[in-house]
Amino acid sequence: MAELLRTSPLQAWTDTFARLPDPVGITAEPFVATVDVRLGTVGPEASAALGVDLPTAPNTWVPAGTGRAVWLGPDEWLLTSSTETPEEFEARVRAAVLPLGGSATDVSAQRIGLRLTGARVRDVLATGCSIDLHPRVFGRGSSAQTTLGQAGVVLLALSDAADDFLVLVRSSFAGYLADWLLDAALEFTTTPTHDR
Amino acid sequence: MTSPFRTPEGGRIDRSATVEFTFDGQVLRGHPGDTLASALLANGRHQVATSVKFGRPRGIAAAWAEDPGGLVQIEEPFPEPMLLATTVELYDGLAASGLPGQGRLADVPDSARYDAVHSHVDVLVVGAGPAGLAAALTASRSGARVALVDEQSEAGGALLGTDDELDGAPAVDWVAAAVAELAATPDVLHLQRTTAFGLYDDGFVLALERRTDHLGAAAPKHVSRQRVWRIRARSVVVATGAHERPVVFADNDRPGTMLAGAARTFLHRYGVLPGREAVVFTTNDSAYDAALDLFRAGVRVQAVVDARPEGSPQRRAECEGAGIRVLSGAVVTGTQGVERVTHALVAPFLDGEVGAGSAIACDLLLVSGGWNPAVHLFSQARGRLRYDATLGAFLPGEELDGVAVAGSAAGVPDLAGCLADGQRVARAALGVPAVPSAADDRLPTAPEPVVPTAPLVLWRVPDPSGAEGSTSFVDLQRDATVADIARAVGAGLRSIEHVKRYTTIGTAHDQGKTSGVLTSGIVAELLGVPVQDTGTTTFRPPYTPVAFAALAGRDRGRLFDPERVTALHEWHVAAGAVFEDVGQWKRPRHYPRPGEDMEAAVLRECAAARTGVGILDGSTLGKIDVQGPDAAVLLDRLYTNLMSSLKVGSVRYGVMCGVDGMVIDDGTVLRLAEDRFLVLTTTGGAAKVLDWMEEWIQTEWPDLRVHCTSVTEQWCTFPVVGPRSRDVVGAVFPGVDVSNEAFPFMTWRDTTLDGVPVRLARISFSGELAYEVYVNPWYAVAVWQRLLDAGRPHGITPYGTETMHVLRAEKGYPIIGQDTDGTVTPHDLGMAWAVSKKKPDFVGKRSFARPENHNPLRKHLVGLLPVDRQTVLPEGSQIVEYRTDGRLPAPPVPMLGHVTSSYRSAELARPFALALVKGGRERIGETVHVPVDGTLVPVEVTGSVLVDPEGARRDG
Amino acid sequence: MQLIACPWCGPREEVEFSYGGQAHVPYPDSPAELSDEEWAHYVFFRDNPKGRFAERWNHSAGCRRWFNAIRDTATYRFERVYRLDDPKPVTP
Amino acid sequence: MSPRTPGADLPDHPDLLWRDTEPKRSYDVVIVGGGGHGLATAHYLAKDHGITNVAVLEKGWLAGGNMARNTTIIRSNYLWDESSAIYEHALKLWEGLEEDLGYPILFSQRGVLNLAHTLQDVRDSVRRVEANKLNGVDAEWLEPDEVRKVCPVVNTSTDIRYPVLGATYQPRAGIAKHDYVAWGFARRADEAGIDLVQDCEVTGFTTDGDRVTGVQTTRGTIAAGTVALCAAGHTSVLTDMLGIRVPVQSHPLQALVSELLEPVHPTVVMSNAVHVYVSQAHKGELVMGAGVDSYNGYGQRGAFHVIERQMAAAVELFPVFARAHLLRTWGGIVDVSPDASPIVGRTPYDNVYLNCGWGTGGFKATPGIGSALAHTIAHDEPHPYVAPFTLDRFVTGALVDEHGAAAVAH
Repeated sequence: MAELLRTSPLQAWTDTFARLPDPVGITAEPFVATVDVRLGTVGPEASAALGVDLPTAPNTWVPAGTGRAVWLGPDEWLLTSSTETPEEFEARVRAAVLPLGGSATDVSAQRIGLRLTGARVRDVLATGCSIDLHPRVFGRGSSAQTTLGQAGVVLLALSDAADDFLVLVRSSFAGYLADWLLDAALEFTTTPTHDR
Repeated sequence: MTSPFRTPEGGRIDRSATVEFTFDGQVLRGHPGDTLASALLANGRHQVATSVKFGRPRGIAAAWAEDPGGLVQIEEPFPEPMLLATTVELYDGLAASGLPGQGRLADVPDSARYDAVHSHVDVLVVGAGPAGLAAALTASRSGARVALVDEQSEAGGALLGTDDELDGAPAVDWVAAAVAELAATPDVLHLQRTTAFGLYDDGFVLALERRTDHLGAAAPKHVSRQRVWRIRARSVVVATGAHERPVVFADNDRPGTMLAGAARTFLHRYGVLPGREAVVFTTNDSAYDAALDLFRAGVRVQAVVDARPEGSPQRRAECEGAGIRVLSGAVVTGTQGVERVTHALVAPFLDGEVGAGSAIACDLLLVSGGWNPAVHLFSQARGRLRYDATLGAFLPGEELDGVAVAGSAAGVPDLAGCLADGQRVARAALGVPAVPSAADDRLPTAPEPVVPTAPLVLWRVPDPSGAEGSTSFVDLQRDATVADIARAVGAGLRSIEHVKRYTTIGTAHDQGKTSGVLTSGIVAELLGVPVQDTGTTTFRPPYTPVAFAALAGRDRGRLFDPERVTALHEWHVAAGAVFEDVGQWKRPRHYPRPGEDMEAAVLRECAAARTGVGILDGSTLGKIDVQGPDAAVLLDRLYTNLMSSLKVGSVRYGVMCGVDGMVIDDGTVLRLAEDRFLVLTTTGGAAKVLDWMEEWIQTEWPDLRVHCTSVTEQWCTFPVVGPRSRDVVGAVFPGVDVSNEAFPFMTWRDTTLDGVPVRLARISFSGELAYEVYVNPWYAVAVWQRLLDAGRPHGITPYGTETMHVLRAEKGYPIIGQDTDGTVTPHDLGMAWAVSKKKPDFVGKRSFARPENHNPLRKHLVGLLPVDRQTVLPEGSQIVEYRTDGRLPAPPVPMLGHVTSSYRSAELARPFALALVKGGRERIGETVHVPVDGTLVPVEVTGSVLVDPEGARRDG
Repeated sequence: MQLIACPWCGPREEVEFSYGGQAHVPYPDSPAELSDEEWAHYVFFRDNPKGRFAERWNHSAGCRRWFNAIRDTATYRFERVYRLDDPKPVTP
Repeated sequence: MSPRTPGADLPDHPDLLWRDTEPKRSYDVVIVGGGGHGLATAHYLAKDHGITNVAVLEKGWLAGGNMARNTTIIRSNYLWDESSAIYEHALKLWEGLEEDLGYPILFSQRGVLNLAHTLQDVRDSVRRVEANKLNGVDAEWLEPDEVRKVCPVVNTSTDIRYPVLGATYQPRAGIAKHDYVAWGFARRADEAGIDLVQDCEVTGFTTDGDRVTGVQTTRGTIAAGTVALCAAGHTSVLTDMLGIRVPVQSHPLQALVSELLEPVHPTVVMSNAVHVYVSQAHKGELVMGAGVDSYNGYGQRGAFHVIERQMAAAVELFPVFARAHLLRTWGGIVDVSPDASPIVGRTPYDNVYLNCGWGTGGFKATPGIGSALAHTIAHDEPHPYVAPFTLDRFVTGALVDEHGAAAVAH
C-alpha cells in the first residue's frame, strides 16, 4: 500500500502565495515537529537533559539544535525540531523533563507556520497586530504570543530589520489568517491576489 | 469661466487646473486645493442648506469642522450623508447637494476598502499648526519616534489662513521647510487628512485618515478609502488650535454671516472673497485682521462694529488709516435679507443696553466673539477644564499624565507664543530641559506680538425685535435659540445637561463645537451664576463624525469572524456537504445526494450507521492533554465522577459542573498512562474547559503537579459507526485485534498505519458498535480515504452533525448547550450515576445540597413520542398539561418544560423528541400536550433512551 | 483602550486579557460544612466597590497566566499588578 | 427642495417640569436615586397609594444616569414566567403612559426583532416565542423572508459569515424618548408634592437596630420612615454603607448615535450573537447599543474596541449603514446580577427596600417596577410581580436565569 500522503492546511493557498511580490512574501512552513514543554524551574539539569538552554526572558526565542525554543510563559515553551518525527521528538523531550517534574506534549499539527518576508510585511502585520514591531523593539530573537487579526498567534522575529517574521497559528485558523494576510497585503500587490 | 468671487491671484489653490463639480444639480468649477465650501463661495454661493426644523436658509459660516451651517449630502461618486462643505476637498465629478436636516444612505453596499493600522511612538502631536509643528520638530530632533497628525489637507493650521511672517518670510515657507525636515527624519510619521477623534487611556489615540476621498473616481480600488490609526504614544501633545466663537443676535443664521477668521482663511488659503461689502462685528482684536485683510483684497468694509466701549485704540487707528469706519460701543442686533444678508442692523451698546439702531448694507457679516480652545481631546482624557473669565473660554485646568496641551488650544494668543509653547511642551514630554541648548532646535522668529486690548465677553446681543431671541440661534444645526434656552431655564432646569436635552443644543453633527460654550454662558447669565459653575456638557468621542465602515475596518464579509475548519474541510466541500456554524467551526451538517432534502439525507445517513457503517468527522471535539503525577487528582476535582480509578487503556464518560452545580460540559476521558489523560470536550466547550482547568490549577491548586495542553488540532477524530465498523477498522488496521474480547467497549489501543501512529478507541455516541480513529491531521485526508475505501464494500456513509444528533438522541445522550441551558444538573439529566458519592468534594458538589436542587418539580430530561406518530415537534416547543378538551385555555398557561431536541427516526419509524419536563421522570407514561401552530399535539412522556435500551448493540 | 502590564509579558492591549472578578476569594476548605448561605456567598456574592479593587486578570491571548491587580473601578487605572503568589498589597 | 423637518413634529415641553427644592428634615418615604425607577416609584406612590410625603434624592442631575444613557428599547418577550410577567406588566403601563403622565413620551410600538444566527439561536428563539405566547405576550417566529419584510435593510443573504436564520418578533415592543419619560414622571411626582432633590448625594445611613432612621446626605441628614434604594449601578455603594451584601457587579455598557438620516430602519433589531442592537429614533438618528464591557467599572465609559466590533457587526447586518457616521459614544453603568434578573424586595433592614440588578433591562421595566415597588412600599409586602426576585434566591438556588442557553452544541 502506498505510504500515507501528508496534507497541509494551507495547501490550497500555495499558488496564491507564490504570486505575491517580494515586499510581502508569504510562505507556509508545515510539518515541523513541535513539542509544548512545561517545566517549573529551569536550571542546569534541564539544559543538560534537553541539550537546550530554555529561554527564561519573556517574549524571546532562541535557536535550539535543529529547531527553536520559544518562550510561551513562565513555565511553558515551544520546542521545534527539523530532524525528528513528532513522536520521536515528544518521547525524547518528555523523557528529559519528566524527572524534573515537567511535561511534554506533541503539538506538531496544532499550529502551522507562516513565514512573512519582505520590506512591507511589517506594515501588513501592523494592520492587525498591536505589538510594537519596530526593529529596535522587536528584533531577531523576539517573540510574542498575541493576536493577529482575530487569530491567536505566536509571532517570531527572525531578523533585525523587521523584514522576516514567522507566525505560528492554530491549524484550524490557518485558512482565515491566510485570507486575512492576503487581504492586508492587497495594498502592496499590483494585482489583487486574494482571488481564491 | 472664472468664478466671480475668486481673487485674481494668491491662495494655495492650483489655478492652472480646473475641477468641475455639481451642486444642487448646477455644474460649477473650482480648482484643486479648493474645498467644496471655498468653491461655492468663489461662485458667489453662500446658502448651502436649509435648516432642520424651520427650513431656514443656511450658509457657510466657518472654514473647517466648526462650521454649523454648510451641511451637504454627497451624491457622486458614492452617496454619503451629512458632511460639511468646508471639509470636503474638491475633485472632478463631485456631486453634492444641500442637506435639509437628514442625510441619505446609499441603497447599495459600499464597496470601498477600510482598514486600521497600529502605530507606536514616543510623542504623538495632534495638529500641524505652529505649536504642533514646533512640538514635532523638537521631538524629532531629539531622535524620538514621533507621529504628527493633522486633519487638513496640508500642514500649517491657522497659518494657512493668514499672511503672517516668520524669519521675515511668509510663515508658510517655514511650514514647508518644517514638513520637509520631518519627512527626512527617520521614525517620524506625518499624516495629513488625519483627524485624531478619540483620546483614551495610556496614550491611546484613534485617528481617521482620509486616504482617497480627495481623489474622487480616481481613487485606487485596492487602497483603503479611510484608515483608522491606532496610535499608542508615551506622550500626546494636543495642539488642536482654537475655534472662533460667534456672538448670538437676531437672525444670526442668515447666509453671508460668517466667523471673521474663516473669511481670512477663505481669502488667504483659497483666494476667495466671501463678499463685496462687509460689516465686521467683534468683541476682540482678532477680527480687525480680517477687516484689514479683506479691505486690502478689495472688499468694501462698511464698518467694524466693536462691542467694547472703547474698542481697540491701536487697531482703530489702523482701520481709520485705511478709511474703515469703526463703531465702538456698538453691536449688531440683527440682519436683513432672505437667502443672503443684505443689511446688518447696528445699534449702540452700553452697559448691556441696546440703543436705537440703523441698517448698514452688506453682503457679508463677519462675527467674532472670541476664541474657544479646542480642548476636546484633553477633555476626553478626563482633563478638568477651567473657565477663563477674561477670554470667556474653557481652558485645560490641570496637568495630565502623558497628555499636554500646547498653543492656542491652551489659550496662547499669539504666533510667537504658540511656537515657544509647542517646543516647551515637547521638551517636557521628552523629559529634557525646557530651554533648548542645541542651536539646531531653534525656532523661527515671529513678529513681536502687539499687546491686544482686553476682549469683551459677550454671549448674545439682546433681541430688540421683541421676539425674545426666538430667531437668535445658538445651535444652528438644531435650530435652537436663546428663547429655547430661556424656556428650559424657565421650566426649572438648572443643569447644563438638562438644558442641552431640553433644547437639543450640542447634539447635532458638530456636537456643539460653537454652541456649547455659548450655551454655558447664556444659561449662567439667565440663572445668575458663574459660568464656571454651569460648566460644559461632557466632550465625548469622536471629535468629528466617523463612518461606521471605517470602524468596521476589514472585519467584514468572510473576515468578520474566523472560520475554523478541520483538515478534511476541502473533502467535505467536494462531497457536497451542507455546513453548520458551531461556534467558529464550520461542520458538515449532512451530505445530501442529488435530489435529497435534509430529511431524506439524514434518514439515509442514520440508516447506514444503524444497519451498516457510517463515518463522521469529529475532529472539532476539544482535546486536552493532561499530564503529571496529580493529573488524576485534578480530574477528580473537576469531574462529578471518579476518574482516578480509570485504568490505563480505558475510557470513561464524565460530566463537569460549575460551582453552582450546573452542567457546563461533558465528554470522554482516555487514560494514556498513570500520569497522563486525554480529555475530550464538546466542540464549543474546548477553550472554556481548558481555561477552566488552568484557572483552578493556577488560582486554587498551584500545589498540584499537573499540566494541561490543548491538542484539539493535534488529533483528527473519525468515529466509524455501525454494525460493520469492526470490519472496516479491522481491515484498515490489521495490526489491531478489533474483537470485542481483545478490544472491549470504552477502551483504546495504539497502532500504526504505514508507520504513522494511530489511536483507536471503542467509544460510541450512537449506541452502535463504533471505533473512534485518532490520527495526526497531517495524515487525516489519507487515513479518512483509507477508511472510505475499506468501507466501500459495506456502503460506508459519511454523515454530519444532524445524523450524529439523531443517533445520540435516540439513545438519550444529551448535548450540553442544546438539551441543557445552564440551569440543569447531572441529576436533572438522569445522570446521578455519573455523580460520585465516594468523593468528599468536587466542583459543584456542594450546590447539589441546596433546597432548590431537591425540588420535586425540577425539570428532568425525558423522551417524548408524538401520539400521532407523524408530527416532528419543533425544537423549542413548550409543553403543557394534557387538555381533555384539546384546547388551550387563556393565558397565562402553566408550562411543564420544553422540547430540546426533536427528529424523525429512521430506526423508530416515527418522530421523537427529548425534553426537559417538570418532574419528568415521574410523568413517564403520561400524555401531555405540545402546542404547535395553534393546535395541541398529544405526546407520550417516555424514558430518554428510545433505541436499544439494554445496550445490546454497542459490542456488535 | 488600556495597556495592562502582564507580570510576565509586560504591557499589552486590554483585548489580550480576560477578567476574573474579585481576587482573594479562596475556594472553601470544606464546602460540605458550610451553610447554604455561606456557600451562596462564595458562589454568587462578590464585592463591587467604586474605587480600589483587588481583581483577577488572565493574559488569555498571551502567556495564559492568571495574575492579580489593584485597579480603580472609577478611573480604571491599574495601580499595580502582582503575581498570584504575592500577598495582597496593603493599600492606603 | 422642500425641507423635511425631522423633529419638527416633536412636541414642545411644558413650561414647568419640577421645582428645585430644598430637602425637608423628614419624609415618610425616601427614595435614593432620581433615575427612571426612583421617579416612577415616586409617581405611583402618589397616584396609586396617595403617599406624597416622599423625597427622591439624586446625587447629580435628575435622570442623568442610565436613564439618560440607554438605547430606549422596550419589550417584554423574556423567557421565564417571572420575567415576562413584570416586563409585560411594564409594557401594558407603557401603552397608557402618555395619557397617565400627560406628557408626550414618543412611545413608538414599532416592534422588536431578535435575530437568530445559529441553529441553537433558532431553538432558543422558538422556545422563547412559545413561552411568550403561553404567557400572553405577543410574539412570533419569523423566517428570513419575513424578517426582510419587517426590516428590509437587514442582510438576509445566506452567504454572510453568520446568516440570519430567522428572528423572534414582538410587534408591541418599541422605543420611547428616555428623557421625556423621566421628566414626565418627575413632573407628575412634583405636582403631587413630592420633593425631587438634586445634587444630594447619600453619604451614609443612621440606623437603630434593624431599622434605618435617617439618610445622611451632602445636604444634611433626612429622617425616613421607609427607604427605597433605586441606584442601579451605584447600588453597591449604598448597600456597602448599610453592610448589606448584594450580588451585583457594575459594568460599563456603551451606546452610540449617528447623524440624522432619512428613515431606513422601521423597527428595532437586536442580535445577541453578534452583539448589536439598533433602532432609528424619531429625528432619524441611528441609536445603537453594544455588549457589556467585561470588567467592573463605574467610569461611564468603555473600551473603544467594543464599539469597533459593534460597528463591524452593524455593517455586516446592515450593509447600507456603511457610510452612516458615528457622532457620539457614551457609557452607562449596568448592575448585573448572577442570573441576569433583578433583585427586588426586602433587606435585612425592616424598612429598607432594594431594587437593583436590572442589568440592561432597567429602562423597559421603568413603569412596571415603579408601580410594583410603590405597591410593595405602600403595603410593606412584596408585590407578586417582584416576589420571585428576592435576594434569598441565591441561597436556595431558585434563580431566574435569563442568560438562556450557555454553551455551543457538539
